[in-house]
Amino acid sequence: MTFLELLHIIIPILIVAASVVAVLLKDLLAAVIAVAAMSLLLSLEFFILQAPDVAIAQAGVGACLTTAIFIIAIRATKRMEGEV
Amino acid sequence: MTKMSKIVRTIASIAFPFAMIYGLYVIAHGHLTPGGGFQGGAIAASACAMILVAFGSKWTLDKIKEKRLSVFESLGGIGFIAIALLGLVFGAAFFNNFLTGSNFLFGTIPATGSGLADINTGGVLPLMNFAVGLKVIVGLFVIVLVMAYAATSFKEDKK
Amino acid sequence: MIFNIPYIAVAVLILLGLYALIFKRNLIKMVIGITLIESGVNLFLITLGYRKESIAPIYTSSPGGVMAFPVPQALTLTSIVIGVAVIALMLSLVMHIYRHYGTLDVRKVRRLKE
Amino acid sequence: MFTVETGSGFWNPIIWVIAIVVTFLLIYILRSLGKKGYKKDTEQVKSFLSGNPEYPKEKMHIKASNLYWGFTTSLKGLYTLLRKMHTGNTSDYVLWFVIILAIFLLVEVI
Amino acid sequence: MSTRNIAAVIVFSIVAVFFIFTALLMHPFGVPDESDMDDYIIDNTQEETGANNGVTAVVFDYRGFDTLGEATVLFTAVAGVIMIFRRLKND
Amino acid sequence: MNVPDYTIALVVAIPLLGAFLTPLVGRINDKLRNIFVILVLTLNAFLVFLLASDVLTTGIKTYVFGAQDISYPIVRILFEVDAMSIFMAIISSILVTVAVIYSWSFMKENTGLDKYYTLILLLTAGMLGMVLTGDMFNFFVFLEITSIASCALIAFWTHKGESVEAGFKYIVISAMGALFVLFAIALLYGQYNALNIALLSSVIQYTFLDKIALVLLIVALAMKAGIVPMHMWLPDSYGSAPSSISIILVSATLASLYGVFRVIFTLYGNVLSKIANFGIPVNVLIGWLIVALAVISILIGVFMALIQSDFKRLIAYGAVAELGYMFLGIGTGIVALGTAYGKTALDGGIFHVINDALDVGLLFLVAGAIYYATKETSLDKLGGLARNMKYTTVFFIIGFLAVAGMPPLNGFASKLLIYESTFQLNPILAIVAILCSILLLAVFVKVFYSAFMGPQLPKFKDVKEVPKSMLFSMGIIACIIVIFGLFPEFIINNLVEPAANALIGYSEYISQVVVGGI
Repeated sequence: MTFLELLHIIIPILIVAASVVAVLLKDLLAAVIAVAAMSLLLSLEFFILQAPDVAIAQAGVGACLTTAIFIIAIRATKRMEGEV
Repeated sequence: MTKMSKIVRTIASIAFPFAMIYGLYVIAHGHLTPGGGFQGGAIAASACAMILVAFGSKWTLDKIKEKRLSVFESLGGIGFIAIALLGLVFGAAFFNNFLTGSNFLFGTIPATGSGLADINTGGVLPLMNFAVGLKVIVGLFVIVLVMAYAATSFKEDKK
Repeated sequence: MIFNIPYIAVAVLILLGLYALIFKRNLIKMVIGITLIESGVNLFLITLGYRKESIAPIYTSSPGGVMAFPVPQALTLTSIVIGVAVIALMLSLVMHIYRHYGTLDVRKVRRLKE
Repeated sequence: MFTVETGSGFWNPIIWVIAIVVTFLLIYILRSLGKKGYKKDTEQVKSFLSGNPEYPKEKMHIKASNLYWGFTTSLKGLYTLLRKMHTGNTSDYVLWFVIILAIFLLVEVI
Repeated sequence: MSTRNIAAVIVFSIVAVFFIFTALLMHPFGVPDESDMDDYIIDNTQEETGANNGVTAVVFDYRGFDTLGEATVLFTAVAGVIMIFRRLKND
Repeated sequence: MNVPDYTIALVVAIPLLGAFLTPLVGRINDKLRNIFVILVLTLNAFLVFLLASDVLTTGIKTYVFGAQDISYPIVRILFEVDAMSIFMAIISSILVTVAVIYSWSFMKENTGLDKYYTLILLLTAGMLGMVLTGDMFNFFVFLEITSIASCALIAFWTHKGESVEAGFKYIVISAMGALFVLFAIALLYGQYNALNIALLSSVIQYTFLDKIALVLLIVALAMKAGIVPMHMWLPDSYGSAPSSISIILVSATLASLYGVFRVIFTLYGNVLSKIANFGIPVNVLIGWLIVALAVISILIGVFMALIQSDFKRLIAYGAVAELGYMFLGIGTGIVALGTAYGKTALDGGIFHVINDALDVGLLFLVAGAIYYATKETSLDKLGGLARNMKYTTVFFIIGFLAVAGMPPLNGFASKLLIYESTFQLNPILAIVAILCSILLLAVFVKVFYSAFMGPQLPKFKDVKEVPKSMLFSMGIIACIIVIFGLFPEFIINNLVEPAANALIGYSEYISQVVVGGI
C-alpha cells in the first residue's frame, strides 16, 4: 500500500468525521466551522484525485464564501440550535 | 456588520491588492494552468469579502452601490452570451470557438503533447474566462454584501 | 473492496445530509444538510473521473502519462457554483423567516398547513 | 375536425353545443311566457321571512367553510387523517420523499 | 419516540442499505469501465480548442452551454437575493 | 415551414439575453422595460411556433453546440427537439407571455419589478431549456435555474411571512430533488461515460445501478411535479406566490413532468418492455406504481380541495388532482405499452397536460383578479362579486367548467380519453376518476357560490372591474380553452398524437444522434 492509497483511505474518513461533527454540534457557529473544515478536506481530496481546478474552486467557494454567508446568517439569527 | 479595529483594516487593505492580483492571474491563465473564470472569480470575491468584513457593510455600501455592481454583472453575462453568439455569426454554431487557428487574438494553437504554451492560445476561451470572471467576482461579492447589510439592518430593527 | 472507500464516503455523506434534513429541527442545520448532500455528490463525480496513477488533465509542463477525466471535473465546477447560489438564497430566506416568525424551529414555521 | 374516437366511443362537441343552444332557447321561450307584473324597487321585491326582520347581508351569505358541512362531517375520520398528514413541516416533506423512494427501491430494484 | 420517528428510522435504514450497496457495486475505485468520451477530449483538446487545460476546454468549449447555464444560475441567485432584501414601499 | 437549425439555440438564448439586458433597460424607464420584456417574450413565442411547425412537419431536429464539423458530436451538448418537447415549449411560452401581460397592471404597485421581470425571463429560459435539451447534465442545470428563479419569485412578497415560508419549503424540496437527479446522472455517467440521452438510451443495460438511477430520477422528478404524497409544497407555493407567478409555476411543474416522461419513455425506453423483474415486465411494475400514486393524487387532491377556505390553495389542490389525471393516463399507457387502449391513454394524458395548464392557469388569473379588486383571498370573506365583475365571472365560469371536465369544454375531451382507456385496464380506476371529476365540480361550485353569488356585501360595494391588461390576458386563455374544446380532433391529430408517437418511438430519437441506430 503506497502513501497515496493510504491518503485515499484517510481523507474520506476525515471528511465523514467532520460532517458527523457538523451534524451533531449544538452550537451552529461551531457546526459551520466543521462544514468549512469538511470543505477544506474535500478540496484536499479533490487535489489528490488529480482535479486541481475543482480543488481551487472548492477552497474558494466552499470553504471561504459559503462559510462567510453562513456566519452572516447566524449573526442575523440565533447561535444555538436548541434556543427557540 | 460593524467596523473592525484599525490593525485589521490596515492589514486587510494591504492584503487586498495581492489577493485581487492573484485572482486575476488565475482568471487570465485559465486556459494554461489550473484555474479559470470561476476559480479566480471566487478568489477575488473572497478578497472583496475580506474588505467587507474589515470595514463593515455600511461603509462598503456607501462606497459602492449594489445597483451599480449588478450592472457590471449584467455586462459580464452579456459579454459571455455575445461571444457565444459571435460564434454563430463568424463560425459554424452557437458557442463555436471561432478564433482558434486564426492566429488573431489568442488564436494560435499550442504544440501537441505536454510542454509550455504561449498565453496567446485558446481562441475564445480566455475571453470567456474574463467575462465569466467579471460576472463571478461581482455576483458573489453582491450576494455577500447584500446579505451582510441586511443582517445589520435586521439587528437594528430588533433594537 | 477496500478501495471503494471514497464511494462509501459519498453514500455516508448523502445519508448524513438526509438525516440532518429529516431529524434536525433547526433551519440552519437543514441548510447544512443540503450542503453535505451537495458535497457528497461532488465527491462522487470527481471520484468517477479518477484513474489510477493518472495526472491532472492539463498539458502545461505535465510529466506525461494517463490523464484523469476532464468532463466530471467540469461538471463539478458547475455543481459547486450552483450549490453556493442555492445556499445563498436559502440563507436569505432563513433570515427573513427569523424576522417574521422569531424562531428557527422547523416545527413552528408552519403557518401554511392542511 | 370535431369528432374524437376513443376506441369504444366518440365525442363530438358540436352536438353538445347544439343541445345547449336548444336548451337556452327553450328556457328563453318559457321565461317569456311568464307574468309581466314585475316592478323594481317596490314592496313586491322585498323578501318575506314570516314577518321576521331581514338579517344583515353578511349573515345571509353562507360561508365557504360551512357549505359542505354534511359531507365533511360524515367523512370526519378521513378528514382527521388527511389533516394529520398535512403537517406543514418541511422535515415531513423530505420524509415523504424518502418514504416513496424506499417503496420504489423495494419494488423496483429487488 | 413518536410514530413519525419510528417510520423515519425504518425508511431511512432501507434507503441507507440501498445506498451502501450502490457504493459497493460501483466499478472499482480508479478503474473506470468506459472512457470513450473523455479519451476523445484528452486527445483532441489542444488541436480543437487551442487550450492546454483540458478542464477549461471542456468548461468553455465542449460544454460551453452548461457554463452559460451556470453563469445564469449565479445571476439568478444574485437577482433573487437582491430582490428578497429589497426595500418595500411601506417600510 | 423550414427554419434554420440555430433557431433551437435562439429559443433559449433570446430570453437569457433579455434577462441580462432587463436591469440595464430598467434603469431608463419602467414602461420601456415592460414593453421590452413583452417584446422579448412575444418574439420568443413566435420562434417557438415557427420551430413547432417545422418539427411537426419534418420530424426531429437536432442542434450541436459549438461544433465545427459534427464528426463526434457526442462530446458536445446537443439539443434534440421532437414533438413532445415542442408541445411542452408551446405551453410554456403561451403561459409566460400571458402572465407577463397580466403583470403589467397586477404588479404595478410593487417595488423591485426590475428583478421580477429578470427572474421571469430566466424562469422562461430554464423551462424552455429543460424541455428542449438532449443532454442529462444540461437538463439538471436548467432544472436548477428553474427552481432557483421560481423560489425567488414565490417569496416575492417578503412582507408576508407565508410567502417566505413557502419559498423556503420550495427551495429545500427542489434543491434536494435536483441533487438526487444529479446523483442519478453521475451513476449513469460512471457506467457508460456518456451524458447524451440518446446515446445513453442506446447502450443502457438495466443493471443494479441503472435501476437505482431510474428510481432516483423518477421519484425526484415526480416530487418536483407534485404527485401525492410529495405534493405538500405545491399548495404552499402556489397559494403564497403572486397570481401571475402561480400560472408560470404551473408550467414549471409541467416541465418536471416532462422530465419524468423523458426518463421513462426515452432514456429507459429501450429496456422497459424487454426486461422482467420477478416474472413481471418492468413497464407493468412501474406503470402500476404510477397508476397507484395517480389515483391517490386524484383522491387526496379533490378531498383536500373541498375543505380549503383560501381561494388559491383550493385551486392548487385542484391542480394536484388534475396532475393525478395526467399521471393516470400516462401510467395506463406504460402498463399497456403497445396496445390500442394504451395509446389512447397516452393521448389522453398528454392532451390533459395542455388542458390542465390552460384551465388551472385561467383560474389562478381569476383568483389574482379578485385579489387585485378586493385585497382578499379567503373565500369566507368574499361574496356577491358577480354584480361588479362581470367579465371576471364569465372567465371563472369557463375555467371551472373546463377544470371539472364539463362538456363541451376542453377538459372533457381529454378526460374522456382517460376514462375510456382506464376502464379497459381496470374499471375501478375509471369509476374513481369519474366520481372525483364530479367532486371537483362540487368544489368549484362552492367557490362560485361563495365568491361570486349571494347578496352584495357592503364592503365590496365599490369594487370595480379589473384593468384591461388583466382582462385581455384572461381573455386570451379563455379563447384558447373554447377553441380547444370545439376542435379537439384537430388538436389531437396535430399536436397530441405526434407527441405521443415521439414518446413511444424512442428508436427514432436515438437514431438521430447515434449513427446506425440501436
